[in-house]
Amino acid sequence: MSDLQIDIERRDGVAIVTPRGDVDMATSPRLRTELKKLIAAGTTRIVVDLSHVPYMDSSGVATLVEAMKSLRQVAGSLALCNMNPRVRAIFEIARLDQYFTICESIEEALPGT
Amino acid sequence: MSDLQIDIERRDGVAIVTPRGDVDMATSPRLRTELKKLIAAGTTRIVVDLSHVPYMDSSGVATLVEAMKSLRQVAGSLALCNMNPRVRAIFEIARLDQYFTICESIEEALPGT
Amino acid sequence: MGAVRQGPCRRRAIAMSSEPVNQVRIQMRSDPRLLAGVRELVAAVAHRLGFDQLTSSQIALAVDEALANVICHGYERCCHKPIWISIDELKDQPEHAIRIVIEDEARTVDADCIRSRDLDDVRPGGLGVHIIHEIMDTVQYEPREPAGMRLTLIRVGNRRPASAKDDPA
Amino acid sequence: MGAVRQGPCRRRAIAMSSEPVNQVRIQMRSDPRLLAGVRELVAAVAHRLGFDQLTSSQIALAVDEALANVICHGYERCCHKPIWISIDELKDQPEHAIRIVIEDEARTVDADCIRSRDLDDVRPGGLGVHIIHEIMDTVQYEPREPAGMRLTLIRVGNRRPASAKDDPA
Ligand SMILES: Nc1ncnc2c1ncn2[C@@H]1O[C@H](COP(=O)(O)OP(=O)(O)O)[C@@H](O)[C@H]1O
Ligand SMILES: Nc1ncnc2c1ncn2[C@@H]1O[C@H](COP(=O)(O)OP(=O)(O)O)[C@@H](O)[C@H]1O
Repeated sequence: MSDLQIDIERRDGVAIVTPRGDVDMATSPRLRTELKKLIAAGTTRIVVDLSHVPYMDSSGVATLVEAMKSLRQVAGSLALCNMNPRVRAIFEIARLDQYFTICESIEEALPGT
Repeated sequence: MSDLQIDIERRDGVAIVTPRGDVDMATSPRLRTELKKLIAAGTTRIVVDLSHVPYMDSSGVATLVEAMKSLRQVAGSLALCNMNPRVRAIFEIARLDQYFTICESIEEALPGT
Repeated sequence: MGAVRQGPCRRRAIAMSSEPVNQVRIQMRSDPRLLAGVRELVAAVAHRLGFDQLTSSQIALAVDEALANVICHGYERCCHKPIWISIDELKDQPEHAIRIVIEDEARTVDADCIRSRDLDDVRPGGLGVHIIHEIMDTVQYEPREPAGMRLTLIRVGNRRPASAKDDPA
Repeated sequence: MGAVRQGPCRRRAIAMSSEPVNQVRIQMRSDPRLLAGVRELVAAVAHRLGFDQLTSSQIALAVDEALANVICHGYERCCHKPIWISIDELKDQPEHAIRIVIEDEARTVDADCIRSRDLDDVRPGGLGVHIIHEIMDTVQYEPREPAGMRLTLIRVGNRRPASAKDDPA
């Protein structure tokens, strides 16, 4: 479906961002706005929980690359967790599975973030 | 997706039938064949677990009505459980929610079956 | 696709009362295995037009039932015949509104022959037309030029008026 | 839809080497909110042709990327322009095979201008064409009569040959 809900929760100074829905050309601008707002407000550690994202295309990947680049400039970090195999495949195809910190769960993402 | 897998398990003399996939015009003949085989083999108590059926149309409903009718003739029973709201809606629209025994879970379906 | 302008009066009345904004047109073969894809598309488009998830999937169910009837009764289960579906948004309605037109080249039947049966007599089959009428606000069958049938389905808003109209309870 | 027979030689070679069995044709507006519906349909049809779930969703991803590029680069994000998609099964292939043709009326660009960038330079964007090439066995852009572009995508079988061709590692 084409709408995207985005929940944001803070835990130990880390922002956990949970998009719900497909992240594609129609919806990735919403995710981009939320991530930019967080980073502009000084957040340096972000975990994106993808457990409720059944589908992502390259515009979603581009959004995450952009956020990662901004965070690296301020010595921050971005981790991705709970990817389904379809979503993981696009990171592998784009050869970005090494560039991102990809974790199995939020818990695994938190300490190293 | 258009293929349908059907698992059958026996518990305390009851056959638990678990279709996996959409039950529509393309796939309901498979469910019909499995139910007819069970009934022909003398099974009188059947629980259909719909937790893995995201979608059902009237051909699926017709298949279940047919099985129910056969079972009533031999004083048997058929219960449906774990319907999602989309599937439940079609039983309500068809005014068959009273005709069938509809349970929340397999456990609830088993004793009264 | 000029066929839209050739319909008889009843249908034209609908088309003109509410100018459609064209979204998607599909041409498919009368193959039951294509139904899953088409209803996913219908549900996604309905949702994008503003219908909630449950209503969107019900609209997809109505379309699925109508397509199943074309395949089953119109084309007698022959898998290679054409079916056309067009999905439009009706703009000048009080709420979000979708119009779906399904056309075939099967035999032309009298619209009065396409009707729901008595539901109190519980038996397999004979539910499709009832389901379509319960879900959609407008259900209109008519002959199509040069052959076949055209079915126009309209749904306005998420909430359906209580369906007690033919239910004495 | 007669356009299929009007294509230049390269495309005709493909069409003739493998006679297509037509499945579904779609005409959609260049509206990003329609992409979800179209890719659900593509995935369901691919799955029905024999592709496994993951491969079917990857084929849908390739189509989604190609449509996003038509909307973004071809029509410069204008939402009301037409896009045509046809999905066919290619029958005389060693394994199940799908052909998807995407046509637009946008500006005609040199096919050589549509290419992937160096992935080592990690930056947002510029991944769509790479993804399409990784997933599909044939990716062919060409001018379309009377206007726009035609993209032909073919995928044969579930397994893709190891994509190490441009990867020295
Ligand atoms: N597209 C159609 N073309 C011809 N006849 C139809 C069509 N759709 C429905 N009918 C007629 O209406 C009747 C009721 O249809 P329906 O309620 O869907 O039940 P079923 O398909 O199980 O018979 C059918 O038996 C058929 O005679
Ligand atoms: N349908 C199209 N029409 C015109 N140009 C295109 C089309 N598809 C791709 N291109 C060109 O190819 C380039 C690479 O596309 P892509 O890899 O999808 O990355 P991005 O869309 O993020 O730029 C685009 O920047 C554009 O110049």
